[in-house]
Amino acid sequence: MSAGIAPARAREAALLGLGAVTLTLGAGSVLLLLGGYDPAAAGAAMLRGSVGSWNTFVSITLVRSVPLLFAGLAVALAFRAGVWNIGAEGQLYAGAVGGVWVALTFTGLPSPLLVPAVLVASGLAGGLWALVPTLMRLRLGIGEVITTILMNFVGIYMAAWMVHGPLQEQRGVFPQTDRIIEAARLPALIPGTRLHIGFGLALVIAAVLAVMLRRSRFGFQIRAVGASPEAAAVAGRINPARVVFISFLASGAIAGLAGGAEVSGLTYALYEDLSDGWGYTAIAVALLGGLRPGGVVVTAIFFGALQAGAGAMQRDAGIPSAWVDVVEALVILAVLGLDRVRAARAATSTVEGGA
Amino acid sequence: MSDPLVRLRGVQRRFGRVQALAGADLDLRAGEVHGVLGANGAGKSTLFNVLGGLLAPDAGSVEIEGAQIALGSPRDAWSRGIGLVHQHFTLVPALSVRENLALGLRGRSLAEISRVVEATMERTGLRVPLEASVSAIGVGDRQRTEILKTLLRDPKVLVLDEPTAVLTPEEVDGLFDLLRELASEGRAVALVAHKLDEVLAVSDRLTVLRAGRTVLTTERVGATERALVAAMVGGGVADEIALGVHRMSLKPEVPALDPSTVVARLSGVTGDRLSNAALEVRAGEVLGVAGVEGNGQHELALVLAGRVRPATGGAQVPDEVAFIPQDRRTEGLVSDFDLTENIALALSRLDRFGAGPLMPWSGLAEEAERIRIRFDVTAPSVATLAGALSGGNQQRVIIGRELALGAQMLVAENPTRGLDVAAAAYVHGELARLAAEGLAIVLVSTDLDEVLGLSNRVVVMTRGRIVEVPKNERTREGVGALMLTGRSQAG
Amino acid sequence: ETESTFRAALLTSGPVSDAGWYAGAYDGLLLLEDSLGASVSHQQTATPAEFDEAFIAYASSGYDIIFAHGNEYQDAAIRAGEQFPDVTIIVSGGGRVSANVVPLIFRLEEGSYLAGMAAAYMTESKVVGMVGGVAIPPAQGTFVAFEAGVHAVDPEIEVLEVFTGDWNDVAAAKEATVAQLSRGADVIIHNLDAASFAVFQAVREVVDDGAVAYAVGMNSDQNAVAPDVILGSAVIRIADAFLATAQLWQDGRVGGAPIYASTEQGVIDFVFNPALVDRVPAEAVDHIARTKQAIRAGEIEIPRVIFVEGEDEGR
Amino acid sequence: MSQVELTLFLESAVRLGIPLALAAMGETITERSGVINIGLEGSIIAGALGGALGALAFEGAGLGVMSGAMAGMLVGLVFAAFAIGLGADQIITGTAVTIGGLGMTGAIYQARFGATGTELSLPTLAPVAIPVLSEIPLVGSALFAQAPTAYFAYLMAPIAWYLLFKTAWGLELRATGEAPAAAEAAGVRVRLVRLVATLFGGAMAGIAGAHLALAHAGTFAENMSAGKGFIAIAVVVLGRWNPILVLFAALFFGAASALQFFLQALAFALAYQIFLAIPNMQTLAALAGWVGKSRAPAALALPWEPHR
Ligand SMILES: Nc1ncnc2c1ncn2[C@@H]1O[C@H](COP(=O)(O)OP(=O)(O)OP(=O)(O)O)[C@@H](O)[C@H]1O
Ligand SMILES: Nc1ncnc2c1ncn2[C@@H]1O[C@H](COP(=O)(O)OP(=O)(O)OP(=O)(O)O)[C@@H](O)[C@H]1O
Ligand SMILES: [Mg+2]
Ligand SMILES: [Mg+2]
Repeated sequence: MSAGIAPARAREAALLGLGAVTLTLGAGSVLLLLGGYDPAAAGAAMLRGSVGSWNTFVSITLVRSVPLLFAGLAVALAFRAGVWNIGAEGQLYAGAVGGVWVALTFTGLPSPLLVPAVLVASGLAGGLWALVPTLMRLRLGIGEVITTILMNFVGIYMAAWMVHGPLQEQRGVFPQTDRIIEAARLPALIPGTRLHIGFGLALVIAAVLAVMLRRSRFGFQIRAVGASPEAAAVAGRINPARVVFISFLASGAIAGLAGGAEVSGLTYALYEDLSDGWGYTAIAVALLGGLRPGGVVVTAIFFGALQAGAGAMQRDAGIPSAWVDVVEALVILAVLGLDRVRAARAATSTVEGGA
Repeated sequence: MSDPLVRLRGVQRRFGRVQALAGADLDLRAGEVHGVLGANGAGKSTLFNVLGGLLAPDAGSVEIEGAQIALGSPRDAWSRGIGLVHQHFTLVPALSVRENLALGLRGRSLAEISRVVEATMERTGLRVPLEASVSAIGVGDRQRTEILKTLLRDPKVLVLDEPTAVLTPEEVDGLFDLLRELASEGRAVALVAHKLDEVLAVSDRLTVLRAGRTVLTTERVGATERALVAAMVGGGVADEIALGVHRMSLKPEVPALDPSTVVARLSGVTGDRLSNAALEVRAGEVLGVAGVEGNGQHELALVLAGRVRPATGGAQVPDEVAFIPQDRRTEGLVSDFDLTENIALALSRLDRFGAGPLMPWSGLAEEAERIRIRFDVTAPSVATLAGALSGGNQQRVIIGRELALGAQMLVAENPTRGLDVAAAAYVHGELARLAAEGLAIVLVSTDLDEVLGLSNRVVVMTRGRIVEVPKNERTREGVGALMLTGRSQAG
Repeated sequence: ETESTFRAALLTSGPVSDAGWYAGAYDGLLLLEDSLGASVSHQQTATPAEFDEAFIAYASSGYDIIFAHGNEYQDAAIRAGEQFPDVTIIVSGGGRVSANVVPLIFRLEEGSYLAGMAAAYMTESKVVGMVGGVAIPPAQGTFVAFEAGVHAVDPEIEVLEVFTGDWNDVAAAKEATVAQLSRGADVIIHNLDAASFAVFQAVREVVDDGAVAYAVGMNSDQNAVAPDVILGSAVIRIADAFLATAQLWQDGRVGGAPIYASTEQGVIDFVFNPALVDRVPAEAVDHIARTKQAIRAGEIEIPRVIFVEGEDEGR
Repeated sequence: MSQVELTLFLESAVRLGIPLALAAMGETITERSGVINIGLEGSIIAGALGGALGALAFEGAGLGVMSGAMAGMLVGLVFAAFAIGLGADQIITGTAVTIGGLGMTGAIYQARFGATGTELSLPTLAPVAIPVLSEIPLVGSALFAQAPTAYFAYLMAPIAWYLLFKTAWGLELRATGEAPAAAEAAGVRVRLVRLVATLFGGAMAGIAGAHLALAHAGTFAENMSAGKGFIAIAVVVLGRWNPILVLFAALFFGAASALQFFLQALAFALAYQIFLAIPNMQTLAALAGWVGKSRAPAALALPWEPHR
């Protein structure tokens, strides 16, 4: 609904948003107090554990943000094209399997070849995982929301089967693959930290997507098809099916990189439960980032910080994991409230307004 | 004289930086039909959206039957007896016509509603296919459904925002009879329309808005078209041509039947509302296509414009065809795109903006600005979202864009629908000029005056077939008969 | 203010409120606090991405001993062990050993072997079942031993096995149990976390319908959970094992070799449900008690899944 | 499969399908109003805890189910406050509500029963065999010897269908989900309708959770909802946003899930992870086979603010 709103109403909305922020944070503090925990200590631990020092920020927050960054960009790209890819989770697992398979198989390759091969394989695997819902949408007209959700579950079980079966570590006892060799591991982006070049790759992809969406012809076609397939076809003579096909597969590939970067940059082996629903969190990341690559970078780092802070809250403030989840949820809700404030302010200060 | 049913005073409303209403006044009296005029973007729809409870005014007062009130929602307005037929359809496409009619009528059983619907259709002569899904019916049926939906609630004040654009001449006549009858029952009726003759024919009083202000309110008696147009466009700009062109009769000669001038040719095109359709379009002619909504004109337009490939039959059309589609809000424009982007939608393909993988944004923005000024689009800048434009201004953007395409052929469906008088005149003038320069133009329109006034040749579509109208039958009556029977009176 | 003697941390991959595997570890951590005056901290990790991070965080902020309660931590533990030579990491069920990274192996097979014997004595249908969560080596090990225990009593008995893929999915566990009951099984052992309740519930439902069937508890003493249907439990006293390990570590005797926790220390056990034990033939009770002694004395070899790198046959 | 096994398989299919049916039926109504509540998982887990605590407090499973419904609705209210009240993005709100629901239930459970949890023994919802009907060969016991919540689901399907397609309220609801601007122009209170639909969805998800706790497990465990909220959302699509078809879709998914355990129990020599993926793959195949083009409500997930 693009409706410019009158300044008075925008102010009301802004107040409402501020009220929501205050209420959520207040509710969080009261809940923590009731649970017998110190909200101030919790908040301090959260901040210290996420942005307390440069090393913390780089080695924990940014590291945590990498899979969200890839998956968030994947979701943003798809959504911009009007493709409701809820399947980043499955594509991530497929990418992890593809990447780890190459890393374990082509051990003779030198690192400058093997590392790119691992990433390419994870991208291909993620794209392949997206192919099924893509074809079901384009050939059979079946909405991708359901097919991608189902493919998520299949992907998770496929990865589980891999670590119990074909890709299980040599001795065949633990549900994990062998560790991948050094040559297959992503080098550090900033020496002395845990941050690997996956982060850099994600930033590059974000930049490419940003330029593509804003400046390129194909990016314009993506936005047109996403905003109105009819107008794109009739007024723009664009073939929506082609645009959907390419952006869906590209989205799957980028989500696949999330899995590939995780195993080759961080865990060095494939395990079950590689992702904690990041493919779903990525949807929130993408939307909160306004479906803009730059926005996704910011929100992915924000969510990375949230997760980093959550770990520290448990370790340093003794707050149990369940409570940490509550705090996380409240922080997201508070940010939503702030977002409403921002939107309302934007509406008062621009011509177009538009929500 | 009794108190007016509705008294609007000093109504102001701003959208971001656009002051849509800057102090508009309007009285609607019981028993009158009140015509409301104004150029595109003057604020007519905004004013009635305030009365309908959809928009809250920033300042000013709304009085109904002498009592000052604040309308919080359309529901409030309904309950005060205000019925609004919107300029843009407010129907639910996925629901049936019957369901749309019943929507919001709480407290009556569905059977009871059905009885009232039947009775109202009977009384008003507005017939709609009740069981059809709204997504499957044409704009004419949609317009009738909108009007019926409002009448079902038995409003004391009935407001119709440009209801006539998509109706056939007979239906317009029927609607006006109905409006007069409703007024005579003691209701107040307000009507927004751009065709002065229509408005003058039905109204008792007239109000003109300009740039968000009421600039003239007058009795019908004594009002001249010229004075009204002067009030609408402000001062001396209104001249005879602005009025004359609208009802002109160009009747240029048919260009020579030279096969080399054939720009597009259809033969035996069948499928999707077209049956064995055959047609030739030649350079330099305006080919008028008349017909009752839903007889295949839209499908024909899509095939001619190269947007749809026919299932069977041959269609030779140029690579690039300028196209003004029927539904500007879904097919013509992307509401969430700004003007530059909407213009880029069609024009970025052109070589003159340069090749390569990047969008030539600077050239496109200049072109957009040129179109905005040339077609006098009321928008603060080319960075305005298309969805925020008034209906007429949206149409101007599309026309400007398609004409800039420089194609060999233009297919236009109801190109002046929603345009104010001056703009419609301008577009008609452009079409005539471009045809004279050699452009092939297919003009699909429900406005018979427009078809007859501009076309060199006229065809009629009935049930997917194309019948050419003989020269001597190119009159309202002749074409009207053909539209209904599919047969020419002579043949 | 008492100066704490040392700092201990616990990592788990699941909630400690499961009244089972993770709860036992958390109890162990609290026991270290109470008995040894340790200052303690716990983190629940959700993904492998957090493993290194958690180890580094604990090691670099001065924790002395880290209990990583699951084999999934083993690779990250080795890495952290190299980076922080002063810290000691105990990996429950782990498979890799270094100077300061040590697997703590629970010989739960010994308990589940005894449970298998009990099941064999009680089954009338000569079919018994096993319902597992995720097929990790320790879980598979308990099932292998259970089957061996069953066959030690009666080699003719059929043993069914099913994994639901999820330690906590109660619906899946319930259906898996029902499927086995429907195939005639009348004694069901599980290796699950929170979902184990669904196994008891499923058994209870057929018992309420008049059938004779039993469930066997696992990991902790679950006899009180469903006293009407649980025959007995194969128990790990995890907290005791943690305490014993911490004491070993205080004595400087931890490093370079796995630590085994078994019936020998009383960490592993099989305990009959006192509410139902009178239904068990005296001969069976006696046989199981004798077998327990024999295992303790190392006279009986319990089949098990060997998963520690370079593990020998000894203990 | 033998006759007996087939019967048992069908029973198991229905048992597994019921919680999905309850949650998906509620979500159907919610989505029909234009709101996609992916916080459903949060309502389910809240319903499970609410059901367990209620059953303990009131010493009865029936009141436990009521408490579960209330708890699910409460979570739905939090979702609605942001997604409908503030007009915040529904997907982000739903994500937060899922995380918060899972966390809050864990926190409450630990506060009530201690950090390491307890071995709860709850009054359970025992299956009730309906005379005559449950005697029907093969399907009788599967359908009519179930927990009372199953009968509630059977009843709700036609009731929800009737409400949705045959009443003025249902018409307003569908219009709201298809074209809120048009609905508002016709006098419908869009946000009120959406609020009611969301609360209904939350309550149904709560009942699904209570069913898990009281009819399935006889206890509460953290995270016991195990992703059922997401599957329920898929079931809504499979059932084409039609409560009756949704019931069948849920039973279909239940059957596919039941099959995996029977295949495993029959000791097919396949890795069990492949069995676990079967229901999802079967559903994909079913979609390819029969659903064809079904369309979501046009305004699904779009926030709505009155023009004003
Ligand atoms: N929702 C909106 N957001 C921003 N601007 C708007 C919005 N609605 C209307 N406007 C602007 O307000 C002005 C008045 O628009 P309105 O629709 O009332 O004109 P109108 O007189 O009905 O024109 P038309 O004859 O073209 O229908 C226009 O400049 C339009 O662009
Ligand atoms: N090499 C590393 N690899 C990964 N993580 C590290 C590394 N070094 C430090 N960290 C993490 O970063 C956190 C902060 O490290 P750093 O020592 O730089 O911070 P600091 O400024 O000293 O803060 P503090 O005073 O809280 O220790 C550590 O607690 C640890 O979790
Ligand atoms: Mg208007
Ligand atoms: Mg430090």
